[in-house]
Amino acid sequence: MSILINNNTRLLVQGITGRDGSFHTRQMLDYGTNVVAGVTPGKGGMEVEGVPVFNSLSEAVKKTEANTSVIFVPARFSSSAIYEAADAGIKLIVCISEGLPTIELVKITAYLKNKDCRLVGPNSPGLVSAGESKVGILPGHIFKKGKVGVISRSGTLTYEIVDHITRVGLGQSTCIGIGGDPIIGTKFIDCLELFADDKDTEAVVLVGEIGGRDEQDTAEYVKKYFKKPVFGFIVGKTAPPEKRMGHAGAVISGTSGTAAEKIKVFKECGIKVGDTPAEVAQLVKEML
Amino acid sequence: MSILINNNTRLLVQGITGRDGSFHTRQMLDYGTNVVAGVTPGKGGMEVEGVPVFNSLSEAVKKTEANTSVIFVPARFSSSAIYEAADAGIKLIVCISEGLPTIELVKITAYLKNKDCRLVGPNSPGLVSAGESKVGILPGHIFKKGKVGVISRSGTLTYEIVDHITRVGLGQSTCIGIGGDPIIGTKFIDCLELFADDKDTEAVVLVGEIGGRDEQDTAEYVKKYFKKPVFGFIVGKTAPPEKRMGHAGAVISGTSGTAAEKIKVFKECGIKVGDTPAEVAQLVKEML
Amino acid sequence: MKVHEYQAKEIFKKYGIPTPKEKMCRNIDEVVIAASKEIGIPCVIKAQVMVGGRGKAGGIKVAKNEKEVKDYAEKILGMEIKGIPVKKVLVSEAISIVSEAYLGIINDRTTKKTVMMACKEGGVEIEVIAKQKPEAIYKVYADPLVGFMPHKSREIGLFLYNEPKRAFECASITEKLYNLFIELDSSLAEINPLVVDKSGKLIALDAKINFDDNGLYRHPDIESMRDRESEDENELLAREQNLSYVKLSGNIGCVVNGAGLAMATMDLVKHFGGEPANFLDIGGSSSPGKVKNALEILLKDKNVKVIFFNIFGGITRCDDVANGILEAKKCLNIKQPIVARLTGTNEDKAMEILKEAGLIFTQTMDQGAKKAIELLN
Amino acid sequence: MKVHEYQAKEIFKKYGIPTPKEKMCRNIDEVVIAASKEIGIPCVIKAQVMVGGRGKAGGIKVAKNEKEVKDYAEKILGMEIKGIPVKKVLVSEAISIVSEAYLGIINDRTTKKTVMMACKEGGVEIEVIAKQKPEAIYKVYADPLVGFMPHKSREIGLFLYNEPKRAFECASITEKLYNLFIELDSSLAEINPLVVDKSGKLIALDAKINFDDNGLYRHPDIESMRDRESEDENELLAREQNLSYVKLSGNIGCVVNGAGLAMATMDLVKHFGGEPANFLDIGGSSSPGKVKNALEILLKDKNVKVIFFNIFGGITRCDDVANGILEAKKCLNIKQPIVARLTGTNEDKAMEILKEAGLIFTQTMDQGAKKAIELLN
Repeated sequence: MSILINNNTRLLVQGITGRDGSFHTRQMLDYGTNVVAGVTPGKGGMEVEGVPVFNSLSEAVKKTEANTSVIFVPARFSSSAIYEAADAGIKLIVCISEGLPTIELVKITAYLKNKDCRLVGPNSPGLVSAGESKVGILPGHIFKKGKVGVISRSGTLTYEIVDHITRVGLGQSTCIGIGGDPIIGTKFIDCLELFADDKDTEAVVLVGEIGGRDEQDTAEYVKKYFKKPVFGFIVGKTAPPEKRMGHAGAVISGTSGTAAEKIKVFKECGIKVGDTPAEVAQLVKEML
Repeated sequence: MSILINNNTRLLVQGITGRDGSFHTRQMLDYGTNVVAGVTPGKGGMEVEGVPVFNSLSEAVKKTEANTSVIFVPARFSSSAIYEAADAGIKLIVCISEGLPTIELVKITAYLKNKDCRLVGPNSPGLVSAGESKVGILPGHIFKKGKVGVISRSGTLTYEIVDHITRVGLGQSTCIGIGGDPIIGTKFIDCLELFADDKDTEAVVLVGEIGGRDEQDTAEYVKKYFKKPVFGFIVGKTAPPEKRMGHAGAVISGTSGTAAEKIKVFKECGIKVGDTPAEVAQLVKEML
Repeated sequence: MKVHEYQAKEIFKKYGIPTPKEKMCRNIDEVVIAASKEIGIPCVIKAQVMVGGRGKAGGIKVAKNEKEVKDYAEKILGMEIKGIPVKKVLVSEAISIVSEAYLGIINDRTTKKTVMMACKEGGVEIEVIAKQKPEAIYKVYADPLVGFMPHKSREIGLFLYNEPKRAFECASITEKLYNLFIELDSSLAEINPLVVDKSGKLIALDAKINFDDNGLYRHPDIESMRDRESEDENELLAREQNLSYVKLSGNIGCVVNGAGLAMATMDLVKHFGGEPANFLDIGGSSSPGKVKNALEILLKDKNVKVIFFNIFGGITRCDDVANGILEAKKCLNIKQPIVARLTGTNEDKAMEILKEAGLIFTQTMDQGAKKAIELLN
Repeated sequence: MKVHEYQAKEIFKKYGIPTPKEKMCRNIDEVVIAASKEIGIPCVIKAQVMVGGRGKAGGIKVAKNEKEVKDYAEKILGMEIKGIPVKKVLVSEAISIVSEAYLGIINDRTTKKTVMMACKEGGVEIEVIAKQKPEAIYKVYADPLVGFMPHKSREIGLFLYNEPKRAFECASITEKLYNLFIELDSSLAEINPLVVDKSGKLIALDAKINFDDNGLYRHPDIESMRDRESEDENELLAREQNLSYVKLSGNIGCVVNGAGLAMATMDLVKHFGGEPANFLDIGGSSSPGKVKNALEILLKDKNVKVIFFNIFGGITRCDDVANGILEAKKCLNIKQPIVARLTGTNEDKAMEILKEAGLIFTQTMDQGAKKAIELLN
């Protein structure tokens, strides 16, 4: 089993004709993802990597029964791409694009509140249910089917962690890059709720970073409600305050949102924290 | 029994210190309505007709457990008054004010959609559950407790109809002025749904007018679902097309929304239509 | 509130919606100069009146040479359409039309949402199509939180046109039409027809914008576009005094509080064989002054032979109205008989006032209407 | 993006939020003229630097006479606050403060809503209060459909002030602050303190506005307020090339793809006893040119003794990076040793390229970090 995506995922690629869109369509197809449609307004009728392209989501969904979409369009068109997907009845929208103004996410959150539709991202590398489906840009070859769930605010760091988990001989159930922006559609806790019910997930690794208090809230949640073992890794220990470290969400405000604070709360709530990616994988291996 | 308001109604008057607000507070108190609070920002601490005035709805609701509000503030502050009432947890908002731009109602509709809150109006004369509670500006003395429900798009015409019903020896369960604007919170059908479940209502009188197709839709609904006898009266038979007859909603567009069309559909759907207010009351009397 | 086609097109231009080269003219000389110097011949001369069916009435003509320009200008500027004299014409570039479509937006009463409507048949009245083949109208609803989103505009474009390029050109027009509609508190904004010309370009050949009267207070610039000449003087006057008046063709003047009751009063007069002279709603909380103003407007209609007051007092206090009648009778020197039916708040006081002044009053509106008709003879 | 207090106050003024009489000055002469001619003495001289704690650092002084004006101007314009030289001061009207409050607005990460925060204690850092007594902060959330409604603004006003008049004055400021926040894609807009002066008037004594970098593309006017002098030149240069760079104090230059991995790399260098020289994220889909640009920026920091590439290729193709390194090595004449750890998409090709060029590469980031530290000696 797995969460969010699996063999029943019928993926639609928004912005399929762009450089990234077409490249990753190929990569996802190679991984075995069922990519059923692409959309680029004005390019309807084309094919990209054998996938039919439509002018609109509503047409594409009607004709292909796509249930999940991944967004590769430039930031300034991304909010509108999210609304289009939600309106077309897509159940899971994965927004890879980064650079959306935060206020757009406030609006999107309000808009999606009453729709049966989940957003992952923006600024997410996507997600992988090992051996079943890959949506986004994570490199498929580092995954191995297994029992560790991974939730991460970052992209390449996730690959690093996943790679270590695989190298120590374990595998992943589902790995989700929730995105590095201050406001994101799906947060750590949302994923944990799903992992709680997933029989194949026996442990979860949380990859957090400086900024905000999502990790702290998550730790409290883990302590109170989550029964499976949880491991943590927090980056930005050497980051100076008030500086945005790449991700829009990775800023220490005054003295709050530091790595030290997050690591402290993790530990207090029973989450085992590794000092390096390699160490995290080791900790998981020792437990399972 | 009755619908929407009754002995448990705890009324709050928005704009209580104004000319109309204070006058009708007196009138409502005299009718026996339980007016528990008034709000006029900046006038908190005052009393009007013995009713305590607060600066904000949230404070007033907290202190008085008001569950219904009636709005007497000028049009340009009315949308904001509606939002404030909804945010404060008011369950029934009756907007007497007229002159709200239609686009505001589009927004208000979207805002209230996910709240447990009903709006009657705007541009409504209010409602009366005979012998129990009166909210709004309808003159109380014309009502008599009885078994006829009245739903009307207009104000004084409603009094006229009610007066006739009373004079033929019948009485009213609840009378609702739904308002004369193109977009209103509660429509004919919404009221019929409530009357259907009200044991004390044995017949319903619909008072409609030119403009829109709410009467036509209602007639179809009555034919399909509504089991109690329904009577109708439509005004504007002599109104010229394309002219707004006072009410923002009373305009015949091209050839649609005419009184003739509405009367025709009423009759086709089994609604007995009177030619004059007196005749409507006679028709009801003959049936009951 | 309505505006002329040429005014709607000015707004279109401001919002970037493509329109033909055009010039509004008030007399024949202006038309001849505009046609020969600015617009070019052939050109189209279009009567500027705010009623439908201009074309059928002969108010739109294509002039192929200078003589025709002059002839048509003269003819159209001299005509009346549905009783309204044509005082302005629009001289418009002649467009070779490849296809016509309809694009319009309203706030829909039933769904309580803003809805954009598109139809592949242009130039036809949308209400007619709505009745005859509603399935030909493609509707897309806006969400007030996010407006009319790009994909919805594209949906409209792709419904009307097969070529993506044209569809997206249309989407851009759709978006502008939505913005205009919302920002200006419009109640109808319509491009009918939206045409494709020979070069493949989309152009709004005609334009119609109505405004929500309730929203005008926040748009003084729109209010200032009001063509007072083309509106009934008395209706304007009434509005300025917060009264609502519409002239009809009968001879029984009606003064009523409340729009519904005012319509019911008109209908009742007709029902008993009379002819109402007007719709007149004096509204709530009437003061004696307001009643006087109402009568002043009413009496500008020389057809009025009898005046029928029908008041059911809720907010309105009957004694205020009675006092207003007396005052007006004095100041305005009213010769016509007045029948008063005042009931509701303070009706007893009112009755006394009327009785003292020797005025006719009745208990019910049926009696009042009948009495008024009786007094005609 | 941050702006100075004087810039934030200009924006406040545009939105009608009351501020003291003030003038920004760049040198002592300007200060003396401003104080004596425009603002009046006593006045307040405030260092314009974009860091907190100006007051404690001596960057804010009340000058009671002309001599003090000159003395303080000289002193403040010569000082550094947290390493940042003061190049501008604000000469501000001296206000007699009756009470101080806090008013601020952000997009809250937890609730995903825009939230207005008010606190009866002004002049204190809100993060400090949030930690020590969160109950002292009154929060009101906006709804994106309808904005910050008047009753919510009044709620804030009534929380801060007992007198309705003052409360509604505050409500009006609150509304303006919200509009500014939304319209300008702000990430923080703060009045701290909001003061009541002797005459009972509310005044924004200090102003702070941060902008959402992701929203700047739609606000060229805000972008043009950027004080390039007060930002790190290399960070600016990096941003212009779509790179993300932050200078640190160490000597191991890090070039990484992805912000999370870049932070992890810094932390790892530190973990193994080294000192990272920087944060540098070259982002996804890197071309060889981008790698070259990154190195160019990195090498402007003369502390850098070793360069550590840590790339995990997803979108980024490792061969692109390898080619970029070779190209840069040639063009920029790089003397420092380079340790490359490239894994993921096209890692085999990358390995070959590096091998051919004789560069040091490692399998894991642990090895890479250790190797880089080793090469320091």
